Amino acid sequence: MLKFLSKVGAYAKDAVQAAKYIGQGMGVTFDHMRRRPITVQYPYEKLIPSERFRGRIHFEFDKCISCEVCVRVCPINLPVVDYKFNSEYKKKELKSYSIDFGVCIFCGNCVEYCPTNALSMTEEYDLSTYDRHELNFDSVALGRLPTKVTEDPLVTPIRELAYLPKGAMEGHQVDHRQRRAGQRPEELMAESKEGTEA
Amino acid sequence: MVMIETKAERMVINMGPHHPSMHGVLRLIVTLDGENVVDCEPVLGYLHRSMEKIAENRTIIQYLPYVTRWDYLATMFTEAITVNAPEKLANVPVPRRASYIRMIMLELSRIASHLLWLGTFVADIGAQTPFFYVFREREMIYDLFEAATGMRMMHNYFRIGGVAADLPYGWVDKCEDFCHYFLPMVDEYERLVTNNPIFRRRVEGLGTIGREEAINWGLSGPMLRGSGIKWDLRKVDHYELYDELDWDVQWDTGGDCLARYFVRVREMRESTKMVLQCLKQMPGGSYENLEAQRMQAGPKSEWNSMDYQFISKKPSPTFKVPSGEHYVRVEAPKGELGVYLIGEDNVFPWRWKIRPPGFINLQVLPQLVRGMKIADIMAILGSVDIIMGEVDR
Amino acid sequence: MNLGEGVQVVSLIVLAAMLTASAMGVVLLPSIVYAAFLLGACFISVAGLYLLLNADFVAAAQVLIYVGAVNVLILFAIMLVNKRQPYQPIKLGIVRNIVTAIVCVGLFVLLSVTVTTTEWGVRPIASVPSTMVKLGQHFFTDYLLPFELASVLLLVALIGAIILARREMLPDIQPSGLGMSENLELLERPKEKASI
Amino acid sequence: MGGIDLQRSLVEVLTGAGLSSGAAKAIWMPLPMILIVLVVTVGALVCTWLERKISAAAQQRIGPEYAGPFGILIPVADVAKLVIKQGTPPAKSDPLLYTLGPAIVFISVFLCFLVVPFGQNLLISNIGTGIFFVIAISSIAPIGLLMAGYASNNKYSLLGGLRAAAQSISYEIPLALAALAIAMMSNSLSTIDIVSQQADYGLLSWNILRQPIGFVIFVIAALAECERLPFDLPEAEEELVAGYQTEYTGMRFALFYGGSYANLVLAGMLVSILYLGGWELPFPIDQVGDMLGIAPSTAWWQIITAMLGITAILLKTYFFVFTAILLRWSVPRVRIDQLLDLGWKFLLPIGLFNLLLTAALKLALPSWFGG
Amino acid sequence: MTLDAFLIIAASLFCIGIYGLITSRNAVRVLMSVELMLNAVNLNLLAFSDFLDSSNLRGQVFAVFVITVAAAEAAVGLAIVLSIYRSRDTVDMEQFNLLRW
Repeated sequence: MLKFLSKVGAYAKDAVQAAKYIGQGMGVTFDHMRRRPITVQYPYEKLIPSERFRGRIHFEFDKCISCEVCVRVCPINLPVVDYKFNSEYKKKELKSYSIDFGVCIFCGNCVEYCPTNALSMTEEYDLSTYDRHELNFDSVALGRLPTKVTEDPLVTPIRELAYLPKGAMEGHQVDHRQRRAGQRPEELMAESKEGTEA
Repeated sequence: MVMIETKAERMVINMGPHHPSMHGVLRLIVTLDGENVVDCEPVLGYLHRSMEKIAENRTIIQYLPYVTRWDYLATMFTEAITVNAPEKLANVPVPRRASYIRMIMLELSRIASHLLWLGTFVADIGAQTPFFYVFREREMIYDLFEAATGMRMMHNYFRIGGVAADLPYGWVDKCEDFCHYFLPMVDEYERLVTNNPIFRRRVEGLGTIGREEAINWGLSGPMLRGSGIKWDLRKVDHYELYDELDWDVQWDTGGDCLARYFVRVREMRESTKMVLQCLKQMPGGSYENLEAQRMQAGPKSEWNSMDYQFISKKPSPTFKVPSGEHYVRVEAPKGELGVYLIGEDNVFPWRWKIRPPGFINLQVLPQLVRGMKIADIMAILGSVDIIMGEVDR
Repeated sequence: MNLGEGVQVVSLIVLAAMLTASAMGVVLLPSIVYAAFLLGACFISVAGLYLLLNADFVAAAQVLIYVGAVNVLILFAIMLVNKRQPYQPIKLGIVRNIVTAIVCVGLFVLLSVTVTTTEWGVRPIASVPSTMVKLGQHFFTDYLLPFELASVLLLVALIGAIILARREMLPDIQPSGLGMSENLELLERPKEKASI
Repeated sequence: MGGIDLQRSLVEVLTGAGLSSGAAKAIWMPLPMILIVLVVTVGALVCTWLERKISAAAQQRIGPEYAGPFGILIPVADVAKLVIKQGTPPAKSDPLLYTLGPAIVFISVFLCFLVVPFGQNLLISNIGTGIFFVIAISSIAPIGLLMAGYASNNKYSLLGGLRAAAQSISYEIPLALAALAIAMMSNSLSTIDIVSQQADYGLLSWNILRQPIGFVIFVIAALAECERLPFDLPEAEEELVAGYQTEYTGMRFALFYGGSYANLVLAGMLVSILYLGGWELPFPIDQVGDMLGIAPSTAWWQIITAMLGITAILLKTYFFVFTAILLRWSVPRVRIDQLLDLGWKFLLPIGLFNLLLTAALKLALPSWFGG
Repeated sequence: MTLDAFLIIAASLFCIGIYGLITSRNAVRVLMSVELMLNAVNLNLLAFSDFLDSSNLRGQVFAVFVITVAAAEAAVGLAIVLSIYRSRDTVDMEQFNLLRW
């Protein structure tokens, strides 16, 4: 009888414990109900792409020397470099340059290895068209610059974590013009100068 | 009114490739006896993209953007192994700063991977909400990645002999912020999940793998450590500069899904501590090495010392994989990620064999689920932590 | 019930039609699953008839036990053992059915004649405030013994059903590995074909 | 007591306008039914909205935002979309049963509201079997689920249907036992009597204080009957894709969807009627009226109490709904064997014990436990 | 609305049940036919109770007992059918010859 009772007691304890832990879990979810939503309402709010963001590629026609390094470092040899060898000046003359962004994976190898920095990355990432052939950008289309998120009047720009001031964890609560964490080079210079002077 | 338990007809049910909880495109052909699983046969290959053959037709630089598609949740590790293999073969040293940056990135990536694992694992058992919480933290890690590498997932950041770029200014501060923010969040997950009686009853004693068994199946990573084996390649192989950090291998002796859960949660905490240590200890200097190791300051300047100068801007795209063969591995969040590389003094590797941890850990699945209930398939599969990208390659 | 006479007659006719049709369906339909679902309809229309007979408690019990439990149980059993294979024909099957049908119709005619010719001592319907109170009084006074016996019967049936349907704890004499392998073969991918 | 009798007033108005009393009654008859169906539908739609908003809030999201203020119109959009959507029965399905299944589920849930009161006189019929009727009718739903599962010609659906049937059979018993203890205390199965028995001392006389064990059993069993998350095995997404609903779209799916939320509302109302004092306020309103010196038969006072009553029962119901939703987004799902274990090995014995305890207390303390 | 109507309905249900009981080859359908017959009996009981004994309602008491027995019968019957199915792999009544000699 006593054994049975102790068993019942243990069982009841178990049940109470279970209720306690379920309540604790519900406490966590309940606590979240008062926190600010962290989602970004995309077309109205946009994250500011980082400085190194690899968006659609920008191309400067005049800088290109038709060396074709971009083709060689591209995983699929995607850029099309059409040039003609001018025997008079012993130089390559670029006729057209195009990248098909329907195929490009934005790995950034071409930008990284371009010897004359003719290629660079923009912050444009929403390339959407009804016809995938429209994504095949020629040198004119590649030369266009996208609208900056920060300059678009219809959009509330929001900073990503790495660009927030020290201590701030959420882009919604920080004005995007506030200074980001870390010291600027000139500050470092001043600091080191002070250090050497002292 | 009785529940009659009967031997019903065997039902062969096809789970996947588009079943909600098959983690992508895994297909399981499950033979059921009522609610009990009699047999289970995984069918793979729905995401096969010839990753190994592609590697044989690319220079390392060209191949680097591909590798983040193996295990697209622990991206830094695939890049690490892709540069480590030629580095080891060509004996290219890595500057200390680059190595520290790599360690930070790897540990952040491990946290991201374990976070997503936590979300899907708990979602597989039925709790949807932690999934959103882990995404909150994971997004922060990806923000950090984006600031440093330019992309959230497909970083293309590691280079032979270093990394592609130094950390941007302010990054270290924000990374530290994240680490301090993250530890209480793990406590929160644990409050929500760990002691929940339903969760406990669903995973405790489920999918148990013993010590011997785990070794015999060739398991690695948390699967192995959850079975009571203290085996971590970071300690075993001494790669990068992990020896300079103060950390412990996280392990558990249960061998069941709960043990694997504990191992992963503890690894997240441990990784956070390691990142903090790295940030504190990070030395200055160069972030990349050149395969040529040219010196400007004269023959007496020492490698990695302050007056050692680097000339060229980039590792050349014509880097040649020297002839020879070897096997290099790193401790990825899912287990031992290895590459068996054969070079023949060419820009292309002659053979590039990948040892994905998920593929080898997945083999044990049919044995674990046999005799369990249908719902347990999801719990066990979730605890194995597979990514079809690397299983099928 | 405080419905008008006309409403009662109409509902009686409707319920009777439903009942007969669904009962015929239960017996005659080739598909056993349909038969089982029709059995549910049959039970529900019987419950409707009970309501017409001022037996609301029994009607609810009918729905709860017959529809909610017995019928679900039957459906459960059918879906578990639903073997879609034709039965072996037996000789004289049709003859048997016809003879049975004739006997049944004869029985029905006999019963109907008896019913209509017998003088039932029909008394005016006394209105009982609550059938449930009345039933409860019966159960706990003059019908206490049968009530207790019924509960014992239910218990025995429960235990009996569990024991009958329970899985054997020990595997059969046949070694399970051998016996199972044939069953485990996957329907869509036979092993020998997969190896080619 | 007594409150306002809408039926009598309407009939009086109509007969005053020159109609015969029979015709007036005939006009009255369909009104409460339509009203209840409308109210329940709206209640279920509000539930779906709450489900989205609460889950969003618990997950630090916003949830529906643009359809009306706070996305309040999103259920309307849902319904409109589902009604317009083409229903596509799968190949080789059984078209008749495929359509009939959701209808049976839907009808059985809405039939239950026949005896659920929103206020003293706000119910369609106060039949003597009351709560027993609800339990009996709601036991029809598994037939519809089995039908849907079988007719879909899909193994996931079949498994889901079988699970639904097993689950609802096993949890009906604890549910009935818990309700039985209440019936024992209030000496009646009628929902009206059950509430009026809790009316005397406001909050102190609610059944939750006298029946805490029964309350826990009832809530667990009600959640299981509604197939809400810790017990939503029949439609477990991770296991059975969507269980018996896997092959359903369009209007047929809307029936399942609406039915399940109406069922949640039903469970909430039953909990508030059985345990939380129904439309009674936490303080005895009649005594307040006495204190203020208002005669209970004053018309405006009656209207105020009726309004307060409806608000009270709706608040209680939606408190239960809120808890159920928050619970759904906090806990994982149990396994089928654990579910049946919980039902048969935990709730059933506890329910029987509770019944025994109630009977004993009723004999020992008749003044407190409805002698 | 007379007693005769209810009795005739019950009689028809009973006869249908008998027909099903004899001709069905599926064991589960045999069980269903038995349930039909029990329902017919119940209907009779309730009709008598209402028309002949409306102050005492003894027919309803009996009907409740019959329902109890029917539930027990269904449970045990299905258990038997399932255990036979398990050993014989069929539910065909013609092949149930366990008790033949």
